[in-house]
Amino acid sequence: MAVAIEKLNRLGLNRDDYKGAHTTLCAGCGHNSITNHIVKALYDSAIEPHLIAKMSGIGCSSKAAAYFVEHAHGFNGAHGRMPSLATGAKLANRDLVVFGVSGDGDTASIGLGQYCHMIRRNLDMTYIIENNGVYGLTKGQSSATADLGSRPKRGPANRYEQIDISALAIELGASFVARSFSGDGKQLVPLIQAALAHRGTGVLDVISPCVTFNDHEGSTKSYAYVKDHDAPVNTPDYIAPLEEITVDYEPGTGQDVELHDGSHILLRKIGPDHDARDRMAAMRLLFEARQSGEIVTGLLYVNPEADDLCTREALTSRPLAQLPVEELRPSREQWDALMAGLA
Amino acid sequence: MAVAIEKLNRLGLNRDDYKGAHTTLCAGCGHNSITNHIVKALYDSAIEPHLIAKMSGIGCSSKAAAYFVEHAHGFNGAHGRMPSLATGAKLANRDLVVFGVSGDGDTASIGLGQYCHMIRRNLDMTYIIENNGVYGLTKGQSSATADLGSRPKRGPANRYEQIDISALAIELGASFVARSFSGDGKQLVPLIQAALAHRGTGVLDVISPCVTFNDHEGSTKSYAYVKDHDAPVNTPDYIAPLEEITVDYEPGTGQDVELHDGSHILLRKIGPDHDARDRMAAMRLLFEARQSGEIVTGLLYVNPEADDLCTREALTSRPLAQLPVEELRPSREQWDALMAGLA
Amino acid sequence: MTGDVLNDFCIQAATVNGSGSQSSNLVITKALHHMGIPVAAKNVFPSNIEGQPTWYDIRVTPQGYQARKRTVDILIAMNPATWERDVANVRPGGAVIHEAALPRFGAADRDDVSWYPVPFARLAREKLEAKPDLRKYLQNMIYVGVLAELIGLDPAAVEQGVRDQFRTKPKAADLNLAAVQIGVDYTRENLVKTDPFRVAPMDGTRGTVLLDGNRAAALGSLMAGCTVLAWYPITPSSSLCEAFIDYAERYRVDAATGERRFAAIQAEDELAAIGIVLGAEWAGARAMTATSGPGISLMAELTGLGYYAEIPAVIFDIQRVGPSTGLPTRTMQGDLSFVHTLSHGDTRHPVLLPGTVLEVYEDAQRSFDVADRLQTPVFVLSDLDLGMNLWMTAPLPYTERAVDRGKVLDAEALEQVTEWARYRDVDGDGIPYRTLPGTANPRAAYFTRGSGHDEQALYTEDPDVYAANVDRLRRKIEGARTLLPAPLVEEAGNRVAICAYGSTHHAVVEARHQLADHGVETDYLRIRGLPLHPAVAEFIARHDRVYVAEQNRDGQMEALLRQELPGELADRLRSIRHFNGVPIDAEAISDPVLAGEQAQREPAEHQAVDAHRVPVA
Amino acid sequence: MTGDVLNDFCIQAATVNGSGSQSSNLVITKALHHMGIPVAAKNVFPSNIEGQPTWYDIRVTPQGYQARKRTVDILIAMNPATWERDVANVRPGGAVIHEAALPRFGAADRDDVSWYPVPFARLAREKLEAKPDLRKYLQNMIYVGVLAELIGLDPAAVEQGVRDQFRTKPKAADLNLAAVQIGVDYTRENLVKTDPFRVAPMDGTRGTVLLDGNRAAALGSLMAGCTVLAWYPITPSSSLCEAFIDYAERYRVDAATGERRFAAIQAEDELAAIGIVLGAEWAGARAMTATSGPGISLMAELTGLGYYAEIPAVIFDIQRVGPSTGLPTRTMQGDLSFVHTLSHGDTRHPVLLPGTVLEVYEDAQRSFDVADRLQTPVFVLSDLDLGMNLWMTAPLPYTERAVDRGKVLDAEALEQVTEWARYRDVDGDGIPYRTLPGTANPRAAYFTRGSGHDEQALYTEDPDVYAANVDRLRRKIEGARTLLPAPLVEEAGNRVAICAYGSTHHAVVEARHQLADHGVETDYLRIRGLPLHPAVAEFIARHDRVYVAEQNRDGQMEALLRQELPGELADRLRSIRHFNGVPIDAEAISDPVLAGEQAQREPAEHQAVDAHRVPVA
Ligand SMILES: Cc1ncc(C[n+]2csc(CCOP(=O)(O)OP(=O)(O)O)c2C)c(N)n1
Ligand SMILES: Cc1ncc(C[n+]2csc(CCOP(=O)(O)OP(=O)(O)O)c2C)c(N)n1
Ligand code: SF4
Ligand code: SF4
Ligand SMILES: [Mg+2]
Ligand SMILES: [Mg+2]
Repeated sequence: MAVAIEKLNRLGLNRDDYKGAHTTLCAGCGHNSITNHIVKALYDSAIEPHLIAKMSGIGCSSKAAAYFVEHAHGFNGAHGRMPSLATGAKLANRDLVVFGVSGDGDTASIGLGQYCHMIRRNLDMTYIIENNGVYGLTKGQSSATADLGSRPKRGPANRYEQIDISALAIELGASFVARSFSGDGKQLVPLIQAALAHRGTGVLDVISPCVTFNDHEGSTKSYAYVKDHDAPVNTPDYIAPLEEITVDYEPGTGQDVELHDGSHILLRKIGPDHDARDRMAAMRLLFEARQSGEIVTGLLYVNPEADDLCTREALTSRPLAQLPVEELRPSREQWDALMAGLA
Repeated sequence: MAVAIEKLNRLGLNRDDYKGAHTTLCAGCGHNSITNHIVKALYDSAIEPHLIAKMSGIGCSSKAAAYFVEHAHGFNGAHGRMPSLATGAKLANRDLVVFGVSGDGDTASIGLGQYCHMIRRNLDMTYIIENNGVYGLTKGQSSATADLGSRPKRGPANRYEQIDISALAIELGASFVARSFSGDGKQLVPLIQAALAHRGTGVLDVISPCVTFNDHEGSTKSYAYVKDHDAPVNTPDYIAPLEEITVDYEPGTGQDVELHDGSHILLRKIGPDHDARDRMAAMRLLFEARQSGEIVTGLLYVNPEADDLCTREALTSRPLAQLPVEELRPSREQWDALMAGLA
Repeated sequence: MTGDVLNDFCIQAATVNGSGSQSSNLVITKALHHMGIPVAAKNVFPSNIEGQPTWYDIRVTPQGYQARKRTVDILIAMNPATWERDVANVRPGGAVIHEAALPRFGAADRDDVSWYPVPFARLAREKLEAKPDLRKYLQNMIYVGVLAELIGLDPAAVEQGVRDQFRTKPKAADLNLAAVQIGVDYTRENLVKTDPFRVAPMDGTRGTVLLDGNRAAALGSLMAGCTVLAWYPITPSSSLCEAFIDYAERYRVDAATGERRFAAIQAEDELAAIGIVLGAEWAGARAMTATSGPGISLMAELTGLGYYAEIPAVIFDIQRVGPSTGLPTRTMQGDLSFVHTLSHGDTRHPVLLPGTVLEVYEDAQRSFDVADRLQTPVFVLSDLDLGMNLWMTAPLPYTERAVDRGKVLDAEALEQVTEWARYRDVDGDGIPYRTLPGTANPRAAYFTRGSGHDEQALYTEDPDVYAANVDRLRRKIEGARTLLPAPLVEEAGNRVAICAYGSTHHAVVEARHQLADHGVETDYLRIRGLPLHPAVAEFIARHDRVYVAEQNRDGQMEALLRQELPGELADRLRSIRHFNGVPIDAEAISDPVLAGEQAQREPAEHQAVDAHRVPVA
Repeated sequence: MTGDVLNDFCIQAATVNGSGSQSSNLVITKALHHMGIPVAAKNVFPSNIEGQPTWYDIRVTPQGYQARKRTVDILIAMNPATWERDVANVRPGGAVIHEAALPRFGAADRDDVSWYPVPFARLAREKLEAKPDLRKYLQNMIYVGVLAELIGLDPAAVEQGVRDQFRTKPKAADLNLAAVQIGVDYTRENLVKTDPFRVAPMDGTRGTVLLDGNRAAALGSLMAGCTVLAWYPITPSSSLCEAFIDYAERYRVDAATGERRFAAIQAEDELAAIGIVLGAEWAGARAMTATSGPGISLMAELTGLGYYAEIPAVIFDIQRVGPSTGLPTRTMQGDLSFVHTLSHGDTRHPVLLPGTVLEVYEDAQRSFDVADRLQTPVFVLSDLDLGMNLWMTAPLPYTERAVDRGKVLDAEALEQVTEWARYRDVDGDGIPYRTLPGTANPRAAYFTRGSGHDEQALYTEDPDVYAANVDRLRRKIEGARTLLPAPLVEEAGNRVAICAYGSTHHAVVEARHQLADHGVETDYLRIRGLPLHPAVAEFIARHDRVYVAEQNRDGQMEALLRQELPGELADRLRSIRHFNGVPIDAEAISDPVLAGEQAQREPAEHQAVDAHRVPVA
């Protein structure tokens, strides 16, 4: 019997090993495309499935955590509380590759506080916001990333300015912020890989149209709008530490960023000459794009030097979850001295 | 008997009419100074006491709401939830002058989500954060505005970068953001008056040393530090709409901003040539100050054109709380038609 | 045809959500209603947006029963994913209308049902002039025609149903009517009726309308003069808020200026929603929020603030299956005890327990009065079944009644009183007088706080003052016992009774008939509020055994009753629990009651201490 | 001198906080302890930082009673603001040591007490070589000397007390000792003792240490192998977390590398704190948080997630006075029923109820085992009195006991089992087996969710699967009845008994002696956990009347008991409630019991339905 020869990654796994349960999202939903890109990125980066901890909140987007890497543990938590759950998981076992999927409602409304504080702590995780400007799962109310004046399928037009979750992250000192589009796997896959390699919070703000409630004309989160207004600042190529640097494209005008594990992300600049290490430049870029109605995509900002949470907390290199209790108790002598001091 | 002639404000009230209960805060606490500046500002601006709604969260700072304008209603709410309580109060009665006092723990930790969303809605209120980098009332833990490396009186040094609540507000599109220092009444009083005149959220981020837990060397929220590192971008003078513009100082190099009620704030520039209408400039200013360890004070950003919440919601000009129920019910004809449609 | 079953059977449409079947099912429901046939509709839908199994049960019943029925008499099978199980659920002698392409083998190959295969997809493709995606959607309208023809729906009633459904879109109505006709024609030409189910016009719906509880709640709030709504979307409460906004936009916007006499804020979460409500009520507006389980949990802290600082608030809890995210689109009565004492410390909140759409409307209005009168947060407990399903109800009566804003002193009233203290019990009912911010009287101001305060609202840590104040609060809420509606009592001197509350009512009505058929006559007690009305204990004292039926796992009402009743009465209670997320049906009550009564006649075994806590169902 | 009262009286130091009086009071407490005299200290402090009234009660008692006593025998009056009231509280025949400048008129001019005016401010100014602000602080140390001399504290014990207090700062110790000496000298030279109170060494403290419950909880968590602490500051729980951090920094940091074998995260709020705990426990670490009322409210939603997704967690609730912000620095047992069923829907959590510092230590350890064994959040309920006050206790025993991590399958164990399903009840105890993220076995992975799931942890909305799963959860938590400690029972065949839990214990001990003195012999039942142990009902069944004493307004434990007990037993309960925020004292129990027993002997009036719900105290 002829067996199709599948391409295996460094771990000897094929792409199907990174797939998950069958999606229950709407056909055509941007979230499903992102799921595919996640599968490819995890496969390309050859992450051990059993070390992945898939985290999410609540929403259509958050459901997606079940739709990739079936053989990874996953945690579909509570609405807006994924950052804290992920923080605990990483502290307990710093070997885990924490991979989060959230929505704009989940992150920018109910979860905004936790999102900001996760960024402040620079928790080492990949954090994807599947941003559709709408509450998909509760049937189409505007979210806090909806644009001023945008009309949801029912109910009044949105009267409030959007929260720009990328710009917010950069203002808060995030160490890795990229924006992309669910339909642009060529850009998104290497960005996910880079976020995986980055040690710190890798924020990926991915415009992901909701075909059911927010794909109509006038929505800046519709397929049509993004296609027309996407202004990529760079198209990244991700180079894993084990690969040779001599890849099949020209660094040319590129900017090369070395990440924690020795891997590189190489940005081919298409848009304005953006330096992804320059925080103020990133802020300005986003500010100007917002004003002109453009959606800039690409790696907006990265700071590989920032210490992540576990480093700041000086955690032992062994996962806390695996320390035997004997190593966690004071000795009998220490104890007796302690008690003697209380008499 | 000789009676001291007290200066009365436009309403015929004297300054004592704006005082509140006796403080229970520590002697020397920055919050007490701010209370005095609030008293002066409300008196100078001649706000009707009975129209003031004093709002606060929980903390030493939040207690301060009881220490000014005794004859105003006040609401010392729950920790971090003042923005929502204030939102409800303003919606119910848009005639109220909503005046909020919060702390850095109250605003930047537990209340961060509500703070951000209040700004997004541009709720018309004055929102003072008495920022001491510490949790005073719970005895000195570091807050999220504490600087990296700062040592609280007990416990480990703070390992996380501060959240800059002014910069955050500007990033989120706040319409009025100023920073000042509890010890600088000359700067703070006119800023409070301007915030009162501004229609929208007036964020006042006021460094207010905690003498008990965070006034030691090395703390950037100590009296000593602020005195050495204060870099005022402007010294404002507030001119009420009823006063003549021919006052006793020279507009000279100043920037003049007209606020909603026709009042003016006049900024005398001392620091770099800062344009308080330029959002990116304000962001840059704060960013650079943070990097150099400077504390820029003054009016950082103002946008008098931004619509406030009640305007966006197109509320009737009469307070909702005062509408008789007859005006709130459909007519019998409308009702019957409605019911007929359900048969 | 094995007999004639007239106006008394159950139709189940098994479809996938997002396919537009909702319109078809509503057309059927409305057509039946137009024919004067009582109808009860239950939508059992998934927690996602498209492509997952959905069941819509339409029960026709001459008695007007509104509860779910377990039996499926006619299945309309459109969903390949659940096809086999759906067919298996049809009762022997039932009928199956199905997409002809569905394979009839395995469990789906029964010979005790009538089969009506219809090539819906092909018919839509061949006969309908419409865009492909619309065609897919119109397939479902074809089954309306098939069913109509098979059971004898009045074509005029169907047309009216369609026109109701597409009131504002006459062109869409025509297209849908064409689809219905395709079904009718196909049936006439190709199918032979072999099942016994049919309908005939009757006079069972006159003077009734079809309405869901959430819209009734919205209308009640509107009539009560609620001006501030703060909410965060969550199934199954969102439609309440959306309905309020719809109505308010219709009736509360000044035509000339566009100015609005309401504010509806979609908050960033439930903590903010309840915060906005409390802030608005504090400043004198009537305000409300609606949520479900997870939102209730998030409102815990601020609800306690409302209780202790004595601020009115109205919170609708449209209950769904918990704990945690649970089954967001299924129904339950699982929050009862949690909301009643929501928040840390000693708290207790009045809870209204409407059982019908009409009561939802009344209780929505009442809740604002109770909240204002008692100056405290009030919960209205509904559930997904009552809130989101369509119910037959009398039209909601117009209200001209004045509202009770409770003890509010305005500037003028303040002039009249010599002494005023915000938290003083002047009238002996535990209820103090309040003022509103903005009152132009220097004595009006007081300082509200969630921390210790004395009668003057001044901060205090004095132990006696603290204790006296919270004891006053206790007395104040005690007053709710008689302020809330008395229980509904149907009594004929029987020794056995059923006790229920909320939407469980409808299954009880039917269960009592079933029990009577089995020779067990029962009395009925329906509790309408917490804390309990004195009449509750009195009723129980007149009965030997009281079966408490509720839709939760832990018998929450029964537990609350036991807490309050003298032991001798507490021991008369028997707990019946239904907690699988589908609306309770009559048998879920009549079966355990029958079993219990049977056991009663046999000698009782020695009972373990907590035997009564073991679930009966 | 009117008589001799030896080792049995109560000293109250009335000061303002932030004035350093805390050190003085600790020195007195420790000195007494060093003399072998049992001592009980209660700090009644305000919710602010400086300048507000604070009372520190030091009770010396030969019996070793640890409860608060209402009587003040010796007052040390340093606070002008409360001076009159403080003096009024001194019992006739008592003594008042006071700042000489305080004016003795009005209520403060009593002639039935001994007056000891001392010019503290002047003495400090004139006799102490110290900076002015330090001098102010040292004034308080002077009163230690005055008291020592008046009641006869052993100077060596006082010195040891001072040295204990300033262990790491010998220079400060010397300065403080000098201040003490000033007080001693002044007293010798100027005051004549006219009161009867004095101490003499005894042998009542051998083998005991002085420790607060919060430090005991921290040590218990440390010994249990807790590695992740997530918290948000809130009185009175902060000191638990801060103690854990102190100890962990002492015992868990690698001296060579500085690497830490723990993580302590000050979260942004309590929602995040419990989130971090659940995330860490899910990933296999032992994790805990500590909070108080408002924090409990905020943890409601995620605690329900922990319950339903079956994730261990340990939550310490150091109760303070609620509802709302309440009195943050006062004690109460007001969260009992709220935590037990925290979160919407049907939830139920095991609750541990330690009554002594030693039990806090044991229960802290036990809570992690119970959480792991049952895979569910577990609450440890302490309170401000137990948590923040100093208690005499046996030294905490070192633990070498292995911990119970419950049913965890690692990669190897998974190899051994042929079939594994995350939520399957294999052993009949309702407890499934779990795996941890990171387990190197492809079968280890499962998907955790707060929404409906089947045995395989797959998403489902199936009604039967849902119901079966939550019913398993119910059975699982039922198992806690015997997993948690059995109640403490002291029984001698009496018909009357007292039931209590937590810190109320200490008042009961004393109240029973008082009652015996009045001829009422009582048995004693102390409940140590929820859900209730079977022995609780058995005990009640052996008694005619059981007085349930607790520190809340609503009689929460009594209500929980009534829920579960057969009516006949429920009716034997009498509720005693103390809820003013100061720790309960013996009379608060013995008085109502005496009254109740008296009433018992008189013919009972007809009782209203909820008569038993009317607070007795
Ligand atoms: C506490 C709480 N409140 C509300 C909900 C209801 N809810 C479920 S998903 C959701 C919004 C989801 O929006 P988003 O995160 O943008 O995800 P999307 O569906 O658009 O992908 C809400 C409000 C909930 N599950 N929990
Ligand atoms: C829900 C909740 N968590 C914790 C607390 C305890 N608490 C009271 S004040 C405070 C922090 C106050 O800090 P900040 O806002 O900076 O005010 P400051 O005292 O420094 O002026 C905390 C954590 C509380 N009251 N409520
Ligand atoms: S509703 Fe929108 S977000 Fe949700 S699955 Fe459908 S397309 Fe995607
Ligand atoms: S503790 Fe600090 S913040 Fe609080 S009152 Fe004292 S000085 Fe002010
Ligand atoms: Mg979304
Ligand atoms: Mg602070």
